[in-house]
Amino acid sequence: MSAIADNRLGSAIDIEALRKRLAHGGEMWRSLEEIVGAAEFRRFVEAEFPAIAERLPAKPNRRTLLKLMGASLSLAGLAACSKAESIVPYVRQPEILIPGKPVYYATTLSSDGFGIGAIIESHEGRPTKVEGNPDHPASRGATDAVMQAAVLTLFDPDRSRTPLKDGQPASHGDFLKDMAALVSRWTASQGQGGALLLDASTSSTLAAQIDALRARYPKLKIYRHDPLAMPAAGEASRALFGSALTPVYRFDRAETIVSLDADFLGEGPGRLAYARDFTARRRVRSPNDRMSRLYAVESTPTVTGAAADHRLAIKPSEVEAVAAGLNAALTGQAGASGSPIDQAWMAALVDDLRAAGRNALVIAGAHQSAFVHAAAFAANAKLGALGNTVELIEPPDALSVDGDLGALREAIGDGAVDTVVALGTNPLHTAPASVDAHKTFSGLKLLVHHGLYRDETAFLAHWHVPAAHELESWSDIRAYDGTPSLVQPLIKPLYDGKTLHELLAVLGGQFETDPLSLVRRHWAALDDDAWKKALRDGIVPNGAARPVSVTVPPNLGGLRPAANAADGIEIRFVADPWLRDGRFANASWLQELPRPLTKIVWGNAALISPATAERLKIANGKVINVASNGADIDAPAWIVPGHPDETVTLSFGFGRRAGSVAALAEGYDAFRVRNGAEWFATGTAIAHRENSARIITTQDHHAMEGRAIVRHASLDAFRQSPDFVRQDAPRTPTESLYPDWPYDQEAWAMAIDLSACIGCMACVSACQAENNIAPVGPEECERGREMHWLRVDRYYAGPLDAPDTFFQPVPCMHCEKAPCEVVCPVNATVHTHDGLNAQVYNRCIGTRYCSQNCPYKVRRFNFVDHQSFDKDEAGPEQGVHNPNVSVRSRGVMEKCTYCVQRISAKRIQAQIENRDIADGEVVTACQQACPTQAITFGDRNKKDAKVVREKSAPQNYALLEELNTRPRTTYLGKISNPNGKLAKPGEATDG
Amino acid sequence: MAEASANSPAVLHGRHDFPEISGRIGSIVLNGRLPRHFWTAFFLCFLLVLLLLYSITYLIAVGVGGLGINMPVVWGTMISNFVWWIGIGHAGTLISAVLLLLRQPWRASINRFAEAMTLFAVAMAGLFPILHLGRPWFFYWLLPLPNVHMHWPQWRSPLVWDFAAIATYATVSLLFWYMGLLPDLAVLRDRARSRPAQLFYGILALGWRGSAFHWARYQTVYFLLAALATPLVVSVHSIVSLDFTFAITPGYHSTIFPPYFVAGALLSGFAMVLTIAIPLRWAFSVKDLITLRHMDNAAKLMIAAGMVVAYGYVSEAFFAWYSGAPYERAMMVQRAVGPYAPLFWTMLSLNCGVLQLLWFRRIRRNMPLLFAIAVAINVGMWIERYIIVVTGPSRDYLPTSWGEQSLTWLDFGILFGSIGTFFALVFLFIRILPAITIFEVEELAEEEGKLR
Amino acid sequence: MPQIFSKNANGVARFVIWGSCAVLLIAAAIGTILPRSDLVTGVGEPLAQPVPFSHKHHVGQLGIDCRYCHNGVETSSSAGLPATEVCMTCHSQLFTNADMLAPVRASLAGGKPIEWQRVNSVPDFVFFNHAIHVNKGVACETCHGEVDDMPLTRRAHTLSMEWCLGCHRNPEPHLRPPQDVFLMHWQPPVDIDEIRRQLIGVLDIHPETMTDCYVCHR
Amino acid sequence: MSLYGLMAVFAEPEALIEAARGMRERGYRRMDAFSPFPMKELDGILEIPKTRLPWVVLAGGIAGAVLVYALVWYSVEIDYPVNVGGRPLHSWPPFVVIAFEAGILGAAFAGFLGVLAANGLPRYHHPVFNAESFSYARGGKFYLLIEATDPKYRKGVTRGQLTRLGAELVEEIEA
Repeated sequence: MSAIADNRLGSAIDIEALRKRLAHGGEMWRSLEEIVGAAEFRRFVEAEFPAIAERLPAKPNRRTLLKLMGASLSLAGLAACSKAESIVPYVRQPEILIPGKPVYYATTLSSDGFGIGAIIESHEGRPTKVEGNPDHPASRGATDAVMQAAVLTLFDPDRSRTPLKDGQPASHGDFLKDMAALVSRWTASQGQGGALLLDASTSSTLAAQIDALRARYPKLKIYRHDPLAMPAAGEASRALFGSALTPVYRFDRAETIVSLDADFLGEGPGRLAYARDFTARRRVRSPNDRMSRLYAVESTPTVTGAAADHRLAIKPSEVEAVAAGLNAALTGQAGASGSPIDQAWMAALVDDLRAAGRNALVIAGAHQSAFVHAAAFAANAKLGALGNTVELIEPPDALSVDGDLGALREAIGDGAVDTVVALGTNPLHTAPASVDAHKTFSGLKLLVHHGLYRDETAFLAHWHVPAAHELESWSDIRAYDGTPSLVQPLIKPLYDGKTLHELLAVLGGQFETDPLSLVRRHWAALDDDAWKKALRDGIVPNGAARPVSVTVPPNLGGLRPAANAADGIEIRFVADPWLRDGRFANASWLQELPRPLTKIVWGNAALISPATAERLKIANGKVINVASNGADIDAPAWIVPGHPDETVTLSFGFGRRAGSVAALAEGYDAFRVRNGAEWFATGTAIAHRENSARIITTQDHHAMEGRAIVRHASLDAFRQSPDFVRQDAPRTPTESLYPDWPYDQEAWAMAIDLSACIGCMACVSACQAENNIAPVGPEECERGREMHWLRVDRYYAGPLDAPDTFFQPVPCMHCEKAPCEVVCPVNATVHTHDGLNAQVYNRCIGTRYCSQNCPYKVRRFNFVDHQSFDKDEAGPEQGVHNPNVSVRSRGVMEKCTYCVQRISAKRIQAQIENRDIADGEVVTACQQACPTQAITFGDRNKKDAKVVREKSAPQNYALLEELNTRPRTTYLGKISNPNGKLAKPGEATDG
Repeated sequence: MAEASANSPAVLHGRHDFPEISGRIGSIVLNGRLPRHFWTAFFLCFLLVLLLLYSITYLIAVGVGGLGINMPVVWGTMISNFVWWIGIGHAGTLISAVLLLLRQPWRASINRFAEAMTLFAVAMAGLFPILHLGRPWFFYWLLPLPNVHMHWPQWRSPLVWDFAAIATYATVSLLFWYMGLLPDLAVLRDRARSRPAQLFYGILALGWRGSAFHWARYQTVYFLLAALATPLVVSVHSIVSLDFTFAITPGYHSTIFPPYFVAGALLSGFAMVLTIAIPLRWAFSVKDLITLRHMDNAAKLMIAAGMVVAYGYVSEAFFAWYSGAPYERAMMVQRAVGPYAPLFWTMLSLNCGVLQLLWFRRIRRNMPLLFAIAVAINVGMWIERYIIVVTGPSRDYLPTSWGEQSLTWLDFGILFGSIGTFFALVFLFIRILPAITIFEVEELAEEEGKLR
Repeated sequence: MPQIFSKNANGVARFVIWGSCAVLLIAAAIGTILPRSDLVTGVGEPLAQPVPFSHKHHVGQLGIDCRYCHNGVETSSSAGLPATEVCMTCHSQLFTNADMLAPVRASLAGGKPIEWQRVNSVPDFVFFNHAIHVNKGVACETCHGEVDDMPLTRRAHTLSMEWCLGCHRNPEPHLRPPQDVFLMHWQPPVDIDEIRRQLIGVLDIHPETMTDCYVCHR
Repeated sequence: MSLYGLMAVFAEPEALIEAARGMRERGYRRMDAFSPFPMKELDGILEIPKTRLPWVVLAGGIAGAVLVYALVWYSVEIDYPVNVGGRPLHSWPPFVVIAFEAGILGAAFAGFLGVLAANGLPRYHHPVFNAESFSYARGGKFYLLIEATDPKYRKGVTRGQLTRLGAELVEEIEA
C-alpha cells in the first residue's frame, strides 16, 4: 500500500518546500509525502482510493475444499478429535535421546567465512532453533537474523538433492568415476590446467587440504572468489607493517569512537561481540553512570550511524579526505583543506579523541580504501590506542591463493586453465560486470560445482554435487579474533550432500572418506577428551590469535589518498544485511525480515538522499538507470532521509534467477554494475526510466506525530532531570473503576532498553524461528498482512538530511487491563495467574475485535492459510517447526506470548524439582538473541530480579501509559551522549 | 394528480367499501397476475442472489483474506454492511410499533411492508457478523451451549450483546409481523378458491374467526408488543453502536454514538421505505391507499432523523477537539484530509447536503425526485458506516502501524449480493402476502367514514 | 362458507405443536449426551494393532513396570513407546519364533519401526506433559485405566477438555503418594483424605494456576 | 347433529352493535360477535372480561431477564471463573445489557403464546365456519352469534328478534 502510495506521490514532492518547513530542527515529521502536505495526499487518494483490486490470496484448491469439509464436520463441535493416527517408536533408541526432550549441541555457523558460535536445539534429532554460544567470543550468547535462518535453509525443499551430470540426475558413483579420471589426469599433468575456485573460509582443515593438493599437483591453481571480500585492512597493514594483519577492536575499553564509514554494529564477523561491548559502555541507569561517545562518518545510512551520537553523511570517496584531515589534525599539521566536513566539527572531535587518549578508537570501514585504514592505524597509534582499543592479529582467513575471479578469468582466457572446481561459490551470480562469467566458464572443458542449490553456476556446470548444509557437516572455522572452533553435524545429510572437505579429499584421490575423520585427523593434536570438550564447548580452548605489536611508519607506508574523484554521483555497494551476496535469497524468513532502516522486504531499491532525489526529480519507486564504467542496471529508487547526497546505495543479494522463494522477490542484481571487487564507484550516471516498480515496506509512517512514543534525551539532560521520560508526557492515570487483580505468584514482565537497541532485527528473526511464525510472501506483505509477533519500529526526528533515528522493538505489552481481552466474545484471549495475556488459537473464531482494540497493534491475523496441515503435502520445510508451539490455521489471531512454551517448560521443571523458578531461568527468544542485551525478562514479584532492577531505572516508562492499560512490557528511554560543543541540528533533548 | 396541490392530502383517497379494499389488496396475491416488469426486476435481483452465493462460497473457501481487510484495519465492509442493514430494519419497526402507539392513522397502509422490510433487512444484517468471522463455521460459539470444552461466551464483549440484540430483534419483529398478518390471512383464506391456497393461508391463519373476544385480547397484546418493540428498536442500534464505543480506538470511543446511530438508522430506514414504496404504489396502482401523505410524512421524518445525524457528525468532531486527546484529534484531521477524505466529503454532501432538499414540499411531493434522494441517502449512510469502521484503526495510536485497506471485488460482491437478495425477498413477499394491511385499512375507511 | 378443515384438524394442530416441542427437547438432550458418549469419544473400544500386544499379559501377569517400556514418563512430556530393541530384550529369548511376533523381528531386522495405532491422543493444539503428572502423584491408572486388564489397549477416559478440567480444578481426590503412581489397582489407605490434603501442600500444587489456558494450549 | 347456535349477518358495523345491544337487553348472555376488524363498542355489550395477558407479558419479561442474568452469573462466578482483562468476575454493567434483551424476548414470547392460548388458537375447525354466510372473503360482513346453550334461547323467538334487529340473514349453525 505504502509503496504504491509513494510511487504515485513522489513525483509531487517539493523537497525545497520540505526543507523550509523543517528548517527549524526539532519538529517531528512523518513520511515524506505527509510533510509535503495534503494536496498530494488528495491526488493520491483520487488515484488510489478506493482501490478495487482483484485479489486471490490463495486459490481454493482441493486441499482447501477438503479443509472446508473438515471444518463443517468439526461444526458438530464434538469432543477430543480422536481420529486414529499411527505412532512409530524407534527401532534402536539413541542413549542420549528421550522423546519429547530437546537436546542441545554446540557448533559454529559461518558468516562470510568467519565463525560465530551457536547452540542448536534439536528435537528427536531435528534441529529447530539456533541460539548463540555464550562461550564463543564472536557470539557471546547472541545471534543475528541470518544465523536464525540456518535451520530454515537446512530444510529448504529447493536444496539440490542429487548429483547432476550436464543437468541430468546421476549417482554419486558416476561422479566419483569422472573424478577418478580427473585425478589421474591431474596426477599425470601435475594438475596442469586445473583450478579450484574457493569461497571465503577460515577453515584450517581446508587450508591443510589445499596445501596437500598443491603438494600433489604442483601446477594446480587455487583461486578465491569472495564477492564480499574486504581486503583493504590487509593491504594497509602490509604497506605499513610489512605483513597483512587484521584489526580487532576492544569497545569495552573505548571511550571516544570515531567510525570512518565503518558499520561495526551491522557488518563484519565481529559485529555481535562489538555490539555487546559497545552498548555495555553506554548502559546508563543513574546520573553518575558514564557513557562512551560515537562519531560516525558514513557513506550510507547504517545501524551504526543510527546509534551514533554524532553522524555525518558524506560521499564514499570523501572518507579518505576526512581520514587525511583527522590524521593531519592529530599530528598537529594544518587541517587538510580538502576535508568535506567543517573544521569546528573536526576540532571538537579531535579534542575528544585526545582527551580519551589510549581509550580513543578510530575505526576504518572494512570496505574503505587502504589509505583510510592506514590513516586509522596511524591515528590510533598517535593516540596510543594501538594495542589497547585496537589489536592487530594474524588474519584468520589467511590462505595463499593465486588470485581472485579476475585472475581466473585471465587464466581461462589464455587457456592456462581448462578445468575448474567451484566449491560453494556461485560466480555466475556474484561475478562483477567486469567479468563475463558465463562466457568465461562456458569455455571450460570441465566445470564441477559444489553447492547447496542448483544455482546459476550449477546450471552451467558439467557436474553439480549437492553440498552438505553446515548443520550437516564436519568442519572447523575461526572467529574474527582467530579463535578456532569445530563445526559438527546436527543431522545426517538429508540429501546425501558432501562436505567441502570430502570433495577436496576426492580431488586428492581419497574416494572413500568419512567427513569426520578428515577434520579429526587435522586436529590430531587434540586428544579425545580435548576433542570432546571442544565439541561440547563449541570452541577450541586458548586458540585465539595473539596480538602482534607493531610500529606505524610516519609516511603511512607511502599510501596516498586517491586523486579527488570527479564530481558526479557515486555508487556505494552494500551487501544486503540478510541475503549477503544472495546465498540466502531462498530463505523466506530473511526475504521477509524488514531491513533495519528502510523496512523494505522482498526486494531492494537504489537508495538516494532527498536532496539528490529533488535535484534529479526522482520519486519513490520510480525506476532509474544506474550506469557505471560500462555497465548499467535499472533499479527502483527509494528516498532515505540522512542518506549522503550525490550518492546512490546499491545492495547485493537480489535478482537471483534460481530458487522458488528467491524468484518471488523483486529487486535488481547490483553485481551487474560492479567493477572488480570495488565497494564504491565514482562518476556514475543516473537516467530516468518511465515505469515505476513496487517496493514493499512494513512501515509507512515514520514520525512520532509529537506523541511521547520513543522518549529520549542527551546524557546531560538526563543528568539534570533523570526522570525526563515523565516530562511533557501525558499524565498517567492510576484510578480504575474496577479493583486491581492480584498477582501473588509470578508476574512476568519485560523491560526493553531503547539506548541499547541498535535495530539489528535479530530479535524478530529469533521470534519467528521460535514461534513457528509463517512468512506470508510479498503480496500479503504489501497488503500489510505480515505476521511478525515482534516488530522493530523505526522513527525519524529532526531535519530531513540529518535526522535522528530511533528504534523501538514492540512485542505484546501483556497489559494487566488488556483492552483486547474484554472484547473477545469467546474467551479466546484471557489472562493467566502470572499475568500473561494468553491467546488460545483453538478457541479463536476470528472476530479480530482484539486487534481492533489493541492500541499497540501487536496482534497478527491469519487472513489466509499460510501453513499446510497435511503432513504428507507439507514437505521438508515443516521440519523446522518448533514442536512446542501450535501451528496456527487460517482465521485465527496470534501474537507474542512471552514465549509461553519456554515459561511452561521451566515451570514444569521447577515444579518437578519442587522449587521456584529462578530469576533468569526463563529467557525469551528475542532476549536470548539480542546482541546488546537490550531486552530483560523475568518475574516482577522477585525483588532482586534483573527485570525489577531495570524497571526501577529513572528512565523507565510504559508505552501509551496514559491509556491505563498497565503494560507488563516497559521501555527505558533512549539516552545519547552528544558532544556539548556540537549542537546538533534537531537534537531533541526534551524527551 | 389532483391531490398534489392539496396542502395536507388525506391518508385515504376516494370512497371505498370493504369488498373493494380486500379485493384489490387480496387479488395482488391471489390471482397472481403481476405486471411483466415485476418479473424482470425479480430476475435481476435473482442474479444478484447468485452473486451473493458465489461470493460467500469463495469467502469460506479462501478465507477472509479475500476481503480488503488488513493490519491495522481488520474490520471492513462486513461490519459496515451489518450496521447499514440493521439500520434499515429500524424504520419498519418504528412505523409499525411507534406510530401504532402514537395512534398515527397514516401508518395503516404502509406498516405491513415496512415490517416485512425490517425482517428482510435484519435477515441480511444477520449474515454479516458470521461472514466477518475468520472461522465462520464456529459462529455458534457465541451461544451458551453445553459443550465438552466447558466453554462460555465472554459476556463482556459487545459482540455477544450484539448477538443477543439481533436475535431478539429478529424474533420480536417476526412475532409482531405475524400477529399483524393473522386477520389478513383469514381474509385470504376465505377469498382463496384453489384448495392449495386455502390450505396454505388457512393453516397460517390458525383458524382466525374475528370473534369479538379474540379481537379484545388481540388488540391488547398487539399494543403490548408494540410497546416492547419500541425500547427494543432503540436498544438494538445502541448496542450495535457499543461495538464501536466500547473500543478505545480513536474515532470509536465516543459517547454520542448510541443516539447518533439510532437516528442514522431511522434516516436510512425511511430512505429505504421510500425506495420501496414509491415504485410499489406506482406498479400496483394503490396510489389512493399509499398516498402522498405517507410519502410526505416519511420525508419529514427523514429530515428530522437527518438533522440528528448531522448533529452527531458535528459533536463527533467537536468532542475530538474538546477532549484534547491528540489521538482523537489526529484521527479527525486525517478523516477530513487523509486517504479517506473523498469518502468523508461524499458522505457529508449526501447525508447532510442532499437531505436539505426535503425542506421543500414540492420536492417531497415529487416522486421521482424523492426516490432519487432516498437512494442517495442510502448510499450516503453506507459510506458513513464504512468511514466509521475504517478511519479509526487506520490512524490510531502508533503511527508506525498506520495504514489503509483497499476493497476487493469480494467486498462489493457480497454487498450488492445482499442488496439483491433483500429485494428478491421483498418481491416474493409482495407476491404471496398482502403488502397492505387489509383490516387496518378497512378500519381506517370505517373511521374516516369513507364508505360508500 | 363450508369448513376448510375437518373436525380432527384441531387435534392434528395440537399434536404438531406439542410434538415439535418434544422434538426440540430430545434434540437438545442428544446434543448434550452424544459428545460425551463412547460412540464419539471412542472410550473402551480396543484398536487393532500390528502386534496384538497385551498389557494384561505383560503388566497384569508378568508384572512388568510401566517404566520398563515407557521410560520417558518421569522426565519427559512424552512417556515414550518402547523401541523394538526393548521388545527384543525379552523376545530374543522368549517366543523367539511365535508368528505373533513376526512384525517385531522384522522391524529389528529391517530397521523399520512398528506402526502402532494411537489409542490415547489429544488434538495437536493440546500439550500434555507426562512428567509433571506422575511427579505430582497422578497415577498412570488415573488416566489410562487398569491397563493390566486390557488384552488390547483401550482408551479409558474421554480425554476431553471437560474431563481434564475436572481434575485440574480439583486435583485432590485424584492424587496418591508419588511413589505409588505406577501401582495398579491401588487400594487407598484409610486416612487417604488426610494424606491427600498433605500432598497438596507437600507437592506444592496450586489448583488456581492449573486452569490457565497455556497450561495445555501454547 | 346438534345445534350450535344462530348466526345473524349484518351489513354495517353499526347494525351489529345495535343488534348486540338489543339482544343483550333481551337477556341473552351467550353471544359472540365476529367482525373483519376490532370494534371497541362490543367489549362492554358482550361483557368481555378485562384480559390478564399484560401480567403474563410482564412475567415473561422478568423471567427472561432473571434467567439469563443468573446464567451469566453462574458461568463467570461458578463454572468458569477466569481473569478477563483484569476485570472482576462479576462485572455487572455489561451483563445487564444481555439481561435486558432477554427480558424483551421473554415478554414477547409470553405475549404471543399467551394470546394464542387465551384465544384457543390454532382452532382450524370451528362451528361458526359451518355458517354458509360466514366469510371474510369479500371484506367480510358483521356477524352476531347466539349460542343454542343460552338459557333464553328459543328457536323461533330468537330468530325473530334478530331479524327485527335488522339482520340481513339469520341461519342456524350445526355444532
